[in-house]
Amino acid sequence: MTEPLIDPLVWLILLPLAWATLAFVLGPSRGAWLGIAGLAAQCGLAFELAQKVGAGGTAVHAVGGWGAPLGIDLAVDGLSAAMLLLTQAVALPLAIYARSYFKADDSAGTWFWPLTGFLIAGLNALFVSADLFNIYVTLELVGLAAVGLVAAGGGAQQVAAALRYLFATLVGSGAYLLGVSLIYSVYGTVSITTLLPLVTDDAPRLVWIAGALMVAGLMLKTALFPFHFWLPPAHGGAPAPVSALLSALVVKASFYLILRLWLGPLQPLLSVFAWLMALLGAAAIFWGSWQAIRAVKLKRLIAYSTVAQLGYLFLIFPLLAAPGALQAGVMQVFAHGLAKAGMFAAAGVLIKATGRDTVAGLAGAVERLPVTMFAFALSGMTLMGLPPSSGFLAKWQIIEAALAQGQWIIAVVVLAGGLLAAVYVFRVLRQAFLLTPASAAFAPVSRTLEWCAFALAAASVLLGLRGVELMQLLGAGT
Amino acid sequence: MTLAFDLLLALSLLWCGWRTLATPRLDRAIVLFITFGLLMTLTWARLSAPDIGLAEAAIGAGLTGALLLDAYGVLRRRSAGP
Amino acid sequence: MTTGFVFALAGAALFALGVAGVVLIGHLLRRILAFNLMGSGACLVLVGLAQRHDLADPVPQAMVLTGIVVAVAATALALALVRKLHALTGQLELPDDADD
Amino acid sequence: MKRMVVALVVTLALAFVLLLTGAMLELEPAAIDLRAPVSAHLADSGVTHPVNAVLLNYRGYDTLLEIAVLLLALLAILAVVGDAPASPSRAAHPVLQTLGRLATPLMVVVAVYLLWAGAFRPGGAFQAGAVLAAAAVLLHLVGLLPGWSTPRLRLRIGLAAGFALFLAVAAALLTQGSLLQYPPDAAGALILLIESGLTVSLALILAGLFLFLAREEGA
Repeated sequence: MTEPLIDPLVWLILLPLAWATLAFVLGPSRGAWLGIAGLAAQCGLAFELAQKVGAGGTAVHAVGGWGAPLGIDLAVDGLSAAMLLLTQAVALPLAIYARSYFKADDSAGTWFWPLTGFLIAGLNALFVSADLFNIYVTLELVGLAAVGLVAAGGGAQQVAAALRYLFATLVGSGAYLLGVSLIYSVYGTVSITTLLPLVTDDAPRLVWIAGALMVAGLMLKTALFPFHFWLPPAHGGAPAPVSALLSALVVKASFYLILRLWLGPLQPLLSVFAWLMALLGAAAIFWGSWQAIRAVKLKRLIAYSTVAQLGYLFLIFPLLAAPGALQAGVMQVFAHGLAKAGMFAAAGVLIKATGRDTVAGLAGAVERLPVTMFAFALSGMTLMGLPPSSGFLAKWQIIEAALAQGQWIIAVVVLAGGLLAAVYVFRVLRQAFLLTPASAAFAPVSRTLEWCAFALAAASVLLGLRGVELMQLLGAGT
Repeated sequence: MTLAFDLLLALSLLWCGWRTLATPRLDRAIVLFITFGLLMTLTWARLSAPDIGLAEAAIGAGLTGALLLDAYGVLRRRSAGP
Repeated sequence: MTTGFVFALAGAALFALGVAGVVLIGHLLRRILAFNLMGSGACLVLVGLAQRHDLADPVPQAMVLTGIVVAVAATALALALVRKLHALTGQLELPDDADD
Repeated sequence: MKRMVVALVVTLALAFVLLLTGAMLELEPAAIDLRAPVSAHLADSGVTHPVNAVLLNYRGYDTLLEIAVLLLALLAILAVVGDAPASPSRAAHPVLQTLGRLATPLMVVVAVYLLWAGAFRPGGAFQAGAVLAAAAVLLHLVGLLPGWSTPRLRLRIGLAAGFALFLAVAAALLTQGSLLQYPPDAAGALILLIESGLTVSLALILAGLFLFLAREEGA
């Protein structure tokens, strides 16, 4: 039993809410240090919580002291502790990056800090919530913050991308809300823990519809093919630190929820859809990779790569009977989260230096910005799944789980996806290795930006060597 | 008798919602939407939820309606202007 | 047929109408209206179905109050974006995704 | 092509409604009835009106996050519209202005009543804040209150104060054992404190949703 006053679980929600509000009141432009200090503290809290969960199973906090089903429970198991860890670990370097990225007079930069604070608070609250309706509120918190970040200070294209994203995310949470309404009407509660023993495979048809609505809404928010249409303009058009946050963390939140429902109360119902999910995942891998291979703009390429990499997450659903599949999925969440944050951060440096967002403009980048290109290559290694990166570990585990259950077709998809990823990553690298053309002018770029990108990319590779700890954490309390 | 009233109210809600989306003129659509909000207020009263009724009237119909009308006015002025 | 049930049915229809509207309508202001219809529909299902025996239930009522506030927040943000888009481009529909 | 898409979506929507209706008709009584615990703990909740007991006590955490959503939406709007000068409000007919001047104090009285009434009957911070916001919008429409430009420190404090107060109380109550755990004998007073703060900030935020937009942006 922890002293409630210092319960890390609660402070992971309160702290970002507090610094976001403070950043707004003190003037949005003064938020940088508040945000960085807050995120550093949150990193410590997330580590503490992960250790606690790793040692003792789960942590539960009954808000208001009522306990479910009357009150709202917050609960942390290995899966949510891992997601919290990833969120803080990705957000802190990106915050340091963002402080150098936005110039003092950049209107997008002034609003970045309060909006990011609310975004992180929403994500943390989502990962620890054990109440379906409360999760709806956190989904809206995350969604509106993300839309605000995409639109902030932007031109027509960014505003249009933000609107597209807003409608997608609102329809997604609307479908989720209707699903929650139906669940409440059947069982009289929205607490996940209370629902767990109540939902059986002979549940009334209404529960099936509810499950389908909730998962469909969340798929729209995760941008699973064919619901990916909103992602490339939003992630490709936003400022680099925002793209990194959105690709690394925000789309993972709705995936986490699908997984939570799938492994939790809706397990008896959803398993029939497992192959549909895997099919869409495979389609996402091929379609996203193909678009990335054809993309003209650098950030578009990376955004389409996100569409493809999200596909892997859905390949695990038919395999979930084996314990390795869940671990593979979470490892992929980590691998892609760190690598994609690093890659967007590197792309931000390249765009600042070359002054334009095209793959063609990268000629000479290796010579002028070796650290950044090295970061890009390391991230690319993780995305392709080369050893010893965490991406390799994730893909290898999926293949292993697939072969163990005789589903070789999934293994083939994973291998093919890795090859396609190699094509678009090498397309960028090849261009960057070209000699600097005489006409090219590289603007000087802050070292902080380069090293933040490098740190994230390196972490995505090094995690492959320390995967065991993560697996142990996942094993706790699930 | 109350059932008849409820059915009538439910049908008016649907009709109003449908016309909001289908009517060709935007200003009419917004007025229909505000009417829809007022019908919703009545509905919440029928569902013995006066709290929601108050909130719907003030926020749903009132504030949202004002926001929509203001946006409509600005967009029209801008399109008509120089 | 109880009052709650009648309005739950109406809510289901409104939700479907709203989703169809958001998907099919290009005009952004009308899309916002459609989104609001969808939200109202979900709220009606929540309260109506929970009160299908015509006994007031405060829990879904409180949830709907939350839902209404969230909906107005989303609507205001959407309107701000639409007005900005119109100021920048003069358009009231989303342009085709530029570089695909 | 377009026609086919319309036909497909409409068919799907109709099928969905039919499916849902059919499933609704099969409903049996819910496994859990929360009405009993809601009323059983009403005496300890600090208010006697069940909906507000759920909203501010049992599920007060939802409400805390919901205020965060509202504040966040306002921030996002400010981030979108950027720095534009406030438009002067157009002066309306003097009769309307007089009406506006007369209506405002009346609406303030109504708001205070709603706030106070929330403890034991329909009403509360949301409704009170919405009425105050409506008063501000009305004043703007008759030309007595200009649209707002980028908020200064004082206004920013006002916008955030309600949420900050709620957050601070929620955190302070951790000493009681968990987040937002009101001690039964102080619950009424604490809820009233939170609601008073929320009323002011909600009024400013809801009015802000309107008044920050009520200017010619960009162009």
